[in-house]
Amino acid sequence: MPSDQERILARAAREILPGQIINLGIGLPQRLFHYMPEDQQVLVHSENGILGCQPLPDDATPDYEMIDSGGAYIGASPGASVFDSALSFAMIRRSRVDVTFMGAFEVDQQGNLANWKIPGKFSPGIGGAMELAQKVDKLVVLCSHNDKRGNPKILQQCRLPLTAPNCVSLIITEKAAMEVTDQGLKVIDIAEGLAVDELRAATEADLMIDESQVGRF
Amino acid sequence: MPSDQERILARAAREILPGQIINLGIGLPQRLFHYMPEDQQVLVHSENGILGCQPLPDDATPDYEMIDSGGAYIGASPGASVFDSALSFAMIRRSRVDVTFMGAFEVDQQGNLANWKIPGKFSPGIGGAMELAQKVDKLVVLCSHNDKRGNPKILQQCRLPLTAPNCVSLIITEKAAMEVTDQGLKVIDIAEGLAVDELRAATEADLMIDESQVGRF
Amino acid sequence: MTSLNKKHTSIEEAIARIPDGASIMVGGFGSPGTPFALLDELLAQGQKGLTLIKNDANEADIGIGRLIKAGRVDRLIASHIGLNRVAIEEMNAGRLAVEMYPQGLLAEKIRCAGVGHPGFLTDIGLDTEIASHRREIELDGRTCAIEPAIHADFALVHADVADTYGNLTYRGTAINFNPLMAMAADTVIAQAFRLDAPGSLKPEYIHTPSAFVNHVVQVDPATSEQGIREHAV
Amino acid sequence: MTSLNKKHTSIEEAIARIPDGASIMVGGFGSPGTPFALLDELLAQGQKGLTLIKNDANEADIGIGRLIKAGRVDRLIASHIGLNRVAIEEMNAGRLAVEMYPQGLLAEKIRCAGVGHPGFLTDIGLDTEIASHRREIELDGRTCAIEPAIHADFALVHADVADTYGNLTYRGTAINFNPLMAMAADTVIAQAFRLDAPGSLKPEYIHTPSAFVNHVVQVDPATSEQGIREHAV
Repeated sequence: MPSDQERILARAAREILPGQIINLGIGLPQRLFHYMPEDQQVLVHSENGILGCQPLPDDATPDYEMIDSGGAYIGASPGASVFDSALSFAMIRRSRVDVTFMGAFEVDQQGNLANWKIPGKFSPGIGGAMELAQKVDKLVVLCSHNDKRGNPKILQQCRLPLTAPNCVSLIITEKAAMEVTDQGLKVIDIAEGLAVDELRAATEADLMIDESQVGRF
Repeated sequence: MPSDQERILARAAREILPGQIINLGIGLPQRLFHYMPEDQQVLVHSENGILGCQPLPDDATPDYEMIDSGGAYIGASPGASVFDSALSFAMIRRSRVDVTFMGAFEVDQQGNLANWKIPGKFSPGIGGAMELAQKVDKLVVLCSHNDKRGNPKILQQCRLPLTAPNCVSLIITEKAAMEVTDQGLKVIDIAEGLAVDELRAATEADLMIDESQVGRF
Repeated sequence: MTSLNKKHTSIEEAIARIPDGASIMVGGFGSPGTPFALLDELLAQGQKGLTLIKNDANEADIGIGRLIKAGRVDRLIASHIGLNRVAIEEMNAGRLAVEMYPQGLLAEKIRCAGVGHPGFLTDIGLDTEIASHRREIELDGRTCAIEPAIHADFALVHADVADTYGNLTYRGTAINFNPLMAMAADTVIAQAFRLDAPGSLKPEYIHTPSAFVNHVVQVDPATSEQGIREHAV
Repeated sequence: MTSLNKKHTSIEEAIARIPDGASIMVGGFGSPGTPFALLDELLAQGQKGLTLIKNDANEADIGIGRLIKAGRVDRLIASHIGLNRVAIEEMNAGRLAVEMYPQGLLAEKIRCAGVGHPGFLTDIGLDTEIASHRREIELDGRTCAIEPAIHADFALVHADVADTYGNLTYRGTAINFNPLMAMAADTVIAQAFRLDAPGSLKPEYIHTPSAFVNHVVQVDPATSEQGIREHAV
C-alpha cells in the first residue's frame, strides 16, 4: 500500500499532460519530479530562473550554479533555458506556466489559498507564491487532509492571510481529489478503502459528492 | 581648407574622451565614425540595440542583420554587445551613454532642442531622439549655423516643438563652438578667419564672447 | 499554451490563424529582425483591417510596407516611419491611423504587456508635446506620466536559430523588438532560419524561452529580404 | 561613468568605494549568483549601517548571512528569508528592519530603477494583505497598485565570465537578480570567475553590457562558497 504522500503524488502526476510547462512548489510538490512519466516532453519551471529543470541522479556531481527554487541541485532537460528573475515572473504573470503544484496551510471551498504566513509565528516572506497562485491558470494544491493535530485543512473559509483569493483549481490530499467549482468543492476521487462519511468527517468544507461518479485512487 | 562639415566633425571629435560610450545621431553625427582617434577604446552605442558598432570597410560584405539606427551596415568593435530595444533605452535613460551627438532644426540659448517635427510639414515620428536628448548628460548639437535660406538656427527661443527642454551642452557649427551655460550661450571657439561681428550677425541667440579666451578651429 | 511538442508547423497553417481585424506586433528595426517570410504569407492570405505594431513601417516595397500599400492596415503604432513614403502619404491622406511613441517608451510599453503588468510610470517627455496625451500623477514628489502597456493578439517575430520547443535566439541587431513582442501577444508565431532539436541551444544563450512561443516555422534565408536586398533601411 | 579601459581593479579597491550607511543590492537566489568574495571583502573592511537588497538572506553562515550576524546590516529588502535563522531572529528582535515583497515584484521594482523609470503598475496581490501598504489607481477601469522602483547606491553582482570592459555573462541559475541589479545601482561592482580581453565574448551572448558596470574584479572559484559548501540553499 502506498504511503499517504505517495498516494498524493501518484494522483497529482495524472494532472500533467504531455508538452506542458509546470511549476513545482517547495516540499511535497517537488517530489513530483520523480512521478512524471518519461518522454512526455514536459518542462519544469522553477521561479529562480530555469525552464526545464530535472533531478540529478544520486551519483552525479552537483553544479553549484544550478539549483531550483527549493534549493536542490538540479540538471537541465533537453530544451531548457535559464533567465533572470524578471523574465521568470513574466512567464508566470503571462500564464505561460500551465500548471503549478503547491502546498497549503489552509485551502477553502471558494478556492482561496493560505500557504505563506501564520501571524505571530511564521512569516519568512512570500517568495514567488503569490504571483504563481494568482496567475497560473491551473493551481493544484497538494497537502495532507488534516494538520498534525487532526484539524481540517480543507475549510469553508480560510482564516490565515491569503496567498491569493479564488486561485485553486484542484485539491489533492491522501483522502480525496476535490475540484473547486462555481458551486463549491466537488469530490472527484476518494482514496481506496475510505468511506464517504469518513471523508466528510475529516473535512470542514462542504463537499459535493456524487457517489456514482466518484473514482478511487 | 576643410569643408564646413569637415570643420564641424573635426571639432566635434575633440569632445570624445578615451573609454567613453557615445551615440551618433542620424546624418552628420554619424560621420563622426570616421573622425574618431584610433585605439581610444570608445564604444559607439546605436539605439536599435548595439554597443560597439563601427563602420564597415568599403570592400566588406555587409551582414544583413547588422545595421545602426541610421540604417547603415556596420561591424562590431572588440567588446561589442547586442541587445533588445528595452535594454538599449535603459542604457540611455540611466545615463550610461556619456555623450550623444545630434543634428538640429533649431537650438536655443537655454539649451532647448528641436529636431523632430515641423508641424504641417514633417512629422515622421520622434524615434529615439527624445530619450537621448533628455537623459544623456552631454548632448552635443552638430548643425549648420544657418538654414538653407540663411536664417539663424541658433535662436533666443526655439519655435518648433521641442525634442527636450534644457538638454544641450554644446553646439558646434561651421562658425563656432558654443557652450550652454546658466548665464547663456558662451562662445568657446570661432572658425578660423571668421570675425566676431560676422558670427553675431549670423546668430539670433545672445552670445557671450570673451575674445581673450576664444579659440579657433 | 501550445504544447511544447506541437509548435513546429507550416508557414501557411501558422498565418492562417490570424483573422481579419487582428492586432499584430511585428519585430524588426528596419530590415534586421523583420519576419519578412511571415509578412509575405500574410499578404498572400489576404487578411485585412489589421492593426500593426512595429518600430517603423519598413520601406514602401518590403515587409509591412507591402501590407500598407495593399490597403490591409487600418492602424499602425510605431516610433518612426520616415523611410516609408507610402505610409506617410497614407497617414496624411487619413487612410492610415498612425499612433507614434518615443522609441524607448514604445519598447517598454510592449515589454510591460509582456511581463503582465498594466502600465508603468515615466518622466520621459514631461515638458514636451507628447505630454498632452497622457495622464500624470505625483509619486514621491515627482511628476510622472502613466504609460499603459501595449498588448496584441499576435506577434510575428524573426529568429536566427530556434528549436522545435520554440526556444529562440536572435543575431546581431535583429534582436531589437523581437524578444519584447514575443512576450506581449496572445499568440506568438516565430520564423527561424534554422530549426534544431530541443537541447541543441545552450540554456544561457536562449533569448526567448519556449514558454512564450506558440508556433515556429522554418524559413529559407534566401526567400527573405535579408538575403536579397541591397540597401539597409 | 567609469571609462571602459579603467574598470578592471582589485577587490580591495572596489569594495573600499562603499561607505558606511550605503544601500547595496546583492545578486543571487540562495547561493548561486551570490558574490561571496565581494561580500567577504565587505565583511573584512568593516562597513556598517548598511541597507541590503537581496532576494533572500543566504544562510546564517555565508554571504550576507555573515554581515547580518556581524551586525553590519540595519535594513534588509528581500522576498524570503526562511533559510536564515539568524536573520529571522534579528528581525523578530527588532534589530534588523526587514521589508518583504513578492519575488516577481521585487525583481520588477529593481529592474524598473534599472531602466530609469520611477515605478510601474500591477494587479498582483490586490486582494491580499500586501495591498494595504500600497497606493492604488484606476487605469482603463481596472484597479492597479503603484509599485515604486527600488534603486541603490551600489550593486554587487556575480558573473561567470566577464571582459575588462565590464561585459558580463552568467551561468545556470546564477543569473537570477544579477542582470537586473547591474542596471539599478549608481555604482556596479562585478566579480567574475574569468576575465578576458574585450572581443572574447560573443556580442549576442552578453547578458549585461559593459555600459552598466563600473568595476570588475576577478575572483578565484576556490575562494567562493560556490566551490566549497556541500549543501545548496
